[in-house]
Amino acid sequence: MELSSIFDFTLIYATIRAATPILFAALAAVITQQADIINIGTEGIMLTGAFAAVCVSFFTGSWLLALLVSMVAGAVMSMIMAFAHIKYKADICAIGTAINMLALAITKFGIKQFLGTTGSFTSPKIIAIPKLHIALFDNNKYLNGLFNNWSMMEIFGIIMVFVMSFLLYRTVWGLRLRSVGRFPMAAETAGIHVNKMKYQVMLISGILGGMAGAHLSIGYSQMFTENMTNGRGFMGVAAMFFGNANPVMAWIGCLLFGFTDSLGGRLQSYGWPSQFVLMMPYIITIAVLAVSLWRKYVKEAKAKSSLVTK
Amino acid sequence: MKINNKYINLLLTIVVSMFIGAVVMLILGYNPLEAYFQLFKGAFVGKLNLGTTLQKFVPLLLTSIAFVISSRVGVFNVGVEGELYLGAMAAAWVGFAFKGLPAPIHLILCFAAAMVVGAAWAYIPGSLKARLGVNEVCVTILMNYVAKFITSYLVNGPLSAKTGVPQTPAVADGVKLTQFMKPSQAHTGLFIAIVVVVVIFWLMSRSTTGYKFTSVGLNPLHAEYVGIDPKKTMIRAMLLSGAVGGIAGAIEILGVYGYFLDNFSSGIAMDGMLAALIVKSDIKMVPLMAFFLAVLKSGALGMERYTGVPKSIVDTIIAIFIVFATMEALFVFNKRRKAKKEEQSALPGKQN
Amino acid sequence: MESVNEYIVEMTDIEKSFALVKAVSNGQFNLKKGEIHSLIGENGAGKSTMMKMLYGIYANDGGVIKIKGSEVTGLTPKIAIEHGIGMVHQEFMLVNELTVLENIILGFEPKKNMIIDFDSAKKEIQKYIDTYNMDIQPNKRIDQISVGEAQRVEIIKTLYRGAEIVILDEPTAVLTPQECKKFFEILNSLKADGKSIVFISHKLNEVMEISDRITVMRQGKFVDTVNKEDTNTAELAKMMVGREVFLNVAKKKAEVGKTVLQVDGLWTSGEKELSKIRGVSLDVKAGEIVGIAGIDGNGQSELIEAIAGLRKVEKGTVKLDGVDVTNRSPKKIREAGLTHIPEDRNLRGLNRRMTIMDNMVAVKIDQKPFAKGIIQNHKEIRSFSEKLIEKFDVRPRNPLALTQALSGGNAQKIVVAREVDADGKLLIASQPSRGVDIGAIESIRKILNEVKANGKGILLVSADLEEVLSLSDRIIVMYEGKITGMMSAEEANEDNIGMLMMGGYSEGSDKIVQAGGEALS
Amino acid sequence: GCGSKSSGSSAPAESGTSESKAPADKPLKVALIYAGFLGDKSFNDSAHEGALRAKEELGIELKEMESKEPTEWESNFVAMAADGYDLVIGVSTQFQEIMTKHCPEFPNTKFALIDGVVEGDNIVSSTFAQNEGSFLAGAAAAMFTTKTDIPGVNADKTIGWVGGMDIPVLHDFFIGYEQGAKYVDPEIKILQSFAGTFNDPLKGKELTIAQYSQGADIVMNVASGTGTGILEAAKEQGKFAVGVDLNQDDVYPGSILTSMLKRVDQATYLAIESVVKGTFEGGKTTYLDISNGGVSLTDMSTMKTALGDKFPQDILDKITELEAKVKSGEIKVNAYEGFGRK
Ligand SMILES: Nc1ncnc2c1ncn2[C@@H]1O[C@H](COP(=O)(O)OP(=O)(O)OP(=O)(O)O)[C@@H](O)[C@H]1O
Ligand SMILES: Nc1ncnc2c1ncn2[C@@H]1O[C@H](COP(=O)(O)OP(=O)(O)OP(=O)(O)O)[C@@H](O)[C@H]1O
Ligand SMILES: [Mg+2]
Ligand SMILES: [Mg+2]
Repeated sequence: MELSSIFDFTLIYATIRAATPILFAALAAVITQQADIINIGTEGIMLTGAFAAVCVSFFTGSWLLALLVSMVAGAVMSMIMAFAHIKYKADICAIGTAINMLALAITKFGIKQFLGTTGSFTSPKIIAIPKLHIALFDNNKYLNGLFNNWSMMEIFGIIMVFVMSFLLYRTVWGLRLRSVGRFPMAAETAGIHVNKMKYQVMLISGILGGMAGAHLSIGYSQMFTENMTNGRGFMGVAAMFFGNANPVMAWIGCLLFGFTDSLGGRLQSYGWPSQFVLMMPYIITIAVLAVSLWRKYVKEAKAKSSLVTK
Repeated sequence: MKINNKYINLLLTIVVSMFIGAVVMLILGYNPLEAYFQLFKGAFVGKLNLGTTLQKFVPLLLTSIAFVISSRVGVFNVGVEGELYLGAMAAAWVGFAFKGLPAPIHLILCFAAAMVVGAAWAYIPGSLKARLGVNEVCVTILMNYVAKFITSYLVNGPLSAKTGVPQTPAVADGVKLTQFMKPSQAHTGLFIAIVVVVVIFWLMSRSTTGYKFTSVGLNPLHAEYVGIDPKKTMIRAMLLSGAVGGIAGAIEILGVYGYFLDNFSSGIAMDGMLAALIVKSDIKMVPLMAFFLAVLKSGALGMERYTGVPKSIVDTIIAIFIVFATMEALFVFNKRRKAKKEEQSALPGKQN
Repeated sequence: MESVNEYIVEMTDIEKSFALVKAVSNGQFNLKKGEIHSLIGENGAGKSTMMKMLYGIYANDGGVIKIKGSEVTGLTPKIAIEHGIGMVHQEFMLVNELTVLENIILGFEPKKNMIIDFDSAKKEIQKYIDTYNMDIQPNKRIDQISVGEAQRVEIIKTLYRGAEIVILDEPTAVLTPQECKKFFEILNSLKADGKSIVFISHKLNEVMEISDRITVMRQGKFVDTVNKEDTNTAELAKMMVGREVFLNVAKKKAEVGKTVLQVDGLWTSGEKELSKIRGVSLDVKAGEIVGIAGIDGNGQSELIEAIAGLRKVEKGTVKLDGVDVTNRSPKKIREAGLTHIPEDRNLRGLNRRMTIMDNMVAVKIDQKPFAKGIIQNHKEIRSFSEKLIEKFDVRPRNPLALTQALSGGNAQKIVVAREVDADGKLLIASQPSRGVDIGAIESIRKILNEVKANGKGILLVSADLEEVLSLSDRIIVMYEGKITGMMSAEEANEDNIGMLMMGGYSEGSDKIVQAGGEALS
Repeated sequence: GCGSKSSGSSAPAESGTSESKAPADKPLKVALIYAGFLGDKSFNDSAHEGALRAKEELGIELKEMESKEPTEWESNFVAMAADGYDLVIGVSTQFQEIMTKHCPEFPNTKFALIDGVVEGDNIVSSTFAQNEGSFLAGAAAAMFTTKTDIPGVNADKTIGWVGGMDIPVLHDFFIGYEQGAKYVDPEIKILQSFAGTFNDPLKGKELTIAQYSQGADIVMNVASGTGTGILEAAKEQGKFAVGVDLNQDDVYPGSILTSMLKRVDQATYLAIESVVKGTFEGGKTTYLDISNGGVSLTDMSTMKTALGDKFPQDILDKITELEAKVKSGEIKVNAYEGFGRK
């Protein structure tokens, strides 16, 4: 086995690539979690977004319009959730799961109805979200491999991590949101409309989820396949929990997963049993989470101990 | 009074979702009356149809109960799917590897193995949560993938039947659960499931175990102070939940297939979890909701078989059904909803 | 002089029902500008509900609310705030995960573009800190500050929002005497600045000390509004409860028996540096009440938790009735004879979402006749709790009611009933009458004395010095996780105990703290 | 390419509404039960194509039932058999057990199993020599990877292979592929990955890109729905792929060297035809291999057009040669445990 061809510099960009779809889903989950809403429906929102993006891109040839429509589609799905949950007291996880089923069903229906095929759809007429190509890097193998041809969405995902951190921890809105999620009564008595905030975050979450979908279907690839999200929405929720609803930490979770996943793809080529390689990213993510919390636990216990003087 | 309301609400919700489903079908140019007739027929009329409903009901019921058990102690166990897979694999292995044992003992061994393996699997997220506070939703989502890959490895590797299909050798005939209502796949696992549910129901409402689960779930600090170990209790509930998940897997294998088939459950436990969530883990309502989902699923098959309504539309209508079924307060009239909200919001907020 | 216009708030014929209870049926309340107006009444009398209606949290079912002379309807907290009303709630409305500063500005954040302008917020807040001499640390997170500080944060929060009318719902329940004194200074300077203050309290001497006028409520109804000059504590108590109240139960000496609790050189972890217990030794004998006095947060909670098995003992031993129970499970320690009224009834004492019946039996859940094996006997549990409900006068009498629906006093009675009935060798009573009305205080004190008379040992912890003094046979003072003094009740008085609580020395104490922290016998 | 072909799939579903009290010369009623969904652009779609051809040419009445839930396969199968269909076809190895169990219960119904063998008087079976087809694909890939004058091809003697789930039949594919490649050049390195799923094109794409970054320049797709991603990776990275099951050459013209055809459509058509023509022979197993055209490679015409005169004609020649050798038995292609001629 050649380590050099496994731990190759292309692994870095591969990690980003594998992490980005999950990252968008994770951010969609982070923002609602801040208002104490577990957005299990990310999966369905993404799928709807992916479908809408492919349709619009195929019929209009405009990726920008496609991206916008996918955001709207995601928002529609999330607003159904928000409405059911906030107004009609649906259990958030139940409505989330239901939304996932609905998205699966309507996209399946839509692919037949609008695209006239079944299962999956690809066409050269699908216009992709552009990739950033810097001609200057072309001649350098490393620069080219590392930084060239990033999808706009991959860059945007990273930007979003910081935008969201800024929103949550620096702005008025973020402060209010955090109070809504942690102690709604306190927010209510400060004159904040708790439900309004909840609708707002669901809307943002839907938009992000829609973008995540568009990234899948017209960014990372140019196709739509039934259930093409394949659990990436759920992985996003897991990453959100991994990062304890903090955008940067959730991003780290996504990168960790993306890295081990990409690494696994390379290891398999050398005859490692596929199932073990494929389960590795999941196990490593759990292990890292457990170890980091264990360390925190030990640290806190030490800080509290009477036998230790500061 | 209050209980009656719950059932009436559920009924009204179903009626509304049917109405909306009908509108959708009309728009798309299908005859809703015929479709619903076939849905009904597909779920209830004839041995095959009714049998299919019952057969689908069993794993839904057990997995939703497994979810309810853990939610009693405040653990959101998304991992029932993994427990189901591994329990199924354990039952299948015992079923084919120990041929020649007396059937009753063999059967008990199959179930015991499934329960132990399911429980052991659930122990991981349970103890991580209890001891380190690792979020169980995250861990169980990830562990489901791991469980699936483990069974996939076994069924394609060491435990493969080597027939070209990814499956284990068939279990001994003695441990197969008798099928009835042939040609459907309904089987006596139904009665095992009902017994399990009754036992769990009794355990939750009439035993100190149930009391301890509830106590820890509602206020772990209080539980600790009165002498109930919250960590131990949480782990015990997860063990029980895992064991029930394992039983669900064992019943599927011994009742439906007779061998472990790779990937046999396409999200059974997710549907079970959905059933539990819709009724907010109310243990009395869970069997009803599980049955309702089973009816929908097998009715959908009928609708697909005997009407021109294509599968994708059938799926859409079922999904719309479920979306509406989740809305608890759909029929709580405006004024009462407001009162309800006020009462809820007046409780001291969640301050973790 | 009594012209209508001088009232800044008028609430007349207010009614409010919840699903099951009529919380307020005839509420009257008028507030003058620049006065401190106390609202008193038993637990569940409807005081908080009245004020929550004024603050727009609940809508009133009937009656009229006027602010500055004009009627207002459809109040929400936001509108109330705009009308200059601020409220400090009985349960603090502070978000644990946020900083003090963030909590204060929440909802009224100064901003520069989109970003919160923390600097100008800090400056603004510093103004209040200086004006009223309120000591707070804006950058700490709420879960890192003391209760007293949280209280001040709540007040600054209302001032920051521009409140002219400040409602304080039982602000002193959690304060030590020293903190309380300081708090009253703040109230007086607020009043001097022309603010109008509503003060809800159960402590009648405080009410007499601070108020201009006093309104009494009983069972949701208005009883009377009186001027402070025209009344006294006994009369107020009578108005509240509807009968005479005797708080100062005569201290009866019981026969002191063998040692039931022996703590030796105990070290245990602490939530804060100052509350870490470092080498505490004490003992409690059968038939005596040992009171622990001290300012909240000096390790009392940690000490009790360590004794009760709820916190790991890092060094030292705990013996209960001669049995070493150091670091045993809470269950085992209870089996060895511990009963325990915890300091926070909502957090530990009760499972608020379980029924009265389930709470009553919580510590005996595995015992006969309530369970055989794992099978519960609901009939026995029910009749048992009905008996206790009757004996301890818990209202409502319904064993199936959820405890979250009960008023503070009744909730506390359930805890007391359960623990006293459990019949252990030692009873730890931590803040037994916190937030409880005067009628309930009376009965709880009576019960504690009975327990002592029955030959049990009691370890009493209270932030209320008056309570410690009036109940204890022996008094231990804690400061920064160590014992600074121990004396008999006869020797103790507010002054020498108060000194020790602040970390000073007292002539009366027979134990002196050494540099290492180990108390010498 | 294939997308548009299956657009007619809604038609048969509608025709399934059984207005059954028809006269005696009613068309033959045929039901296809899938272990999965249509639209996989490979196995299932191929069977569907065969059925559509039969419908057009033989005038049958067609009903198709799709499901990904194993418990539904059985009930769908039984329901169709019980519902009076003349011929019920199980389109997957997965129906082996189900048919063994249920076919005897319906002695008057005829059954066919595609891609597996079941004994029974009323059943015909068909299996495929996917190892033989893959052998050719492996040989083609091994030759292709050294044609450095084609842009995108490097000098490394490395080729790739990406599968869906790690199940036995895929190993049968791989064994042939490996043998074919080594036959051409014993020094060749073959990268093998499984996506662990048959319906995650993005995962397939990622694995393929990983193999490209490890020196492969041509990757074989054996991944059903996941495979769409493999093909897309080839196009996007300017590298190459080999298609599977159906002719996938024109999905991305110029990126797909050839496709290994597994004539599921042919097997389906033949089964239906035998019933229509009355030649149905219960218990017979058709083994579709290179010699009867059941498996083969495409003629690479799409690639030829795309590459123009850069197209390496020697590959085609070599394939023709190898085909003959396999047919004649000169080359014996290995099979995975449980596969091969029975
Ligand atoms: N050190 C011991 N000596 C004797 N018996 C013991 C000991 N520890 C436990 N037991 C007994 O073993 C059984 C189970 O022990 P344990 O104390 O763990 O009870 P538990 O069921 O865990 O209680 P909980 O569920 O409240 O934590 C009980 O009957 C208990 O009395
Ligand atoms: N949100 C609510 N839902 C139902 N009942 C309530 C609610 N809030 C208060 N109550 C009930 O209304 C009555 C009055 O309660 P309130 O809180 O006003 O009493 P209080 O005078 O403030 O008592 P305390 O001194 O214990 O704080 C009580 O019986 C209480 O149980
Ligand atoms: Mg109150
Ligand atoms: Mg090469």
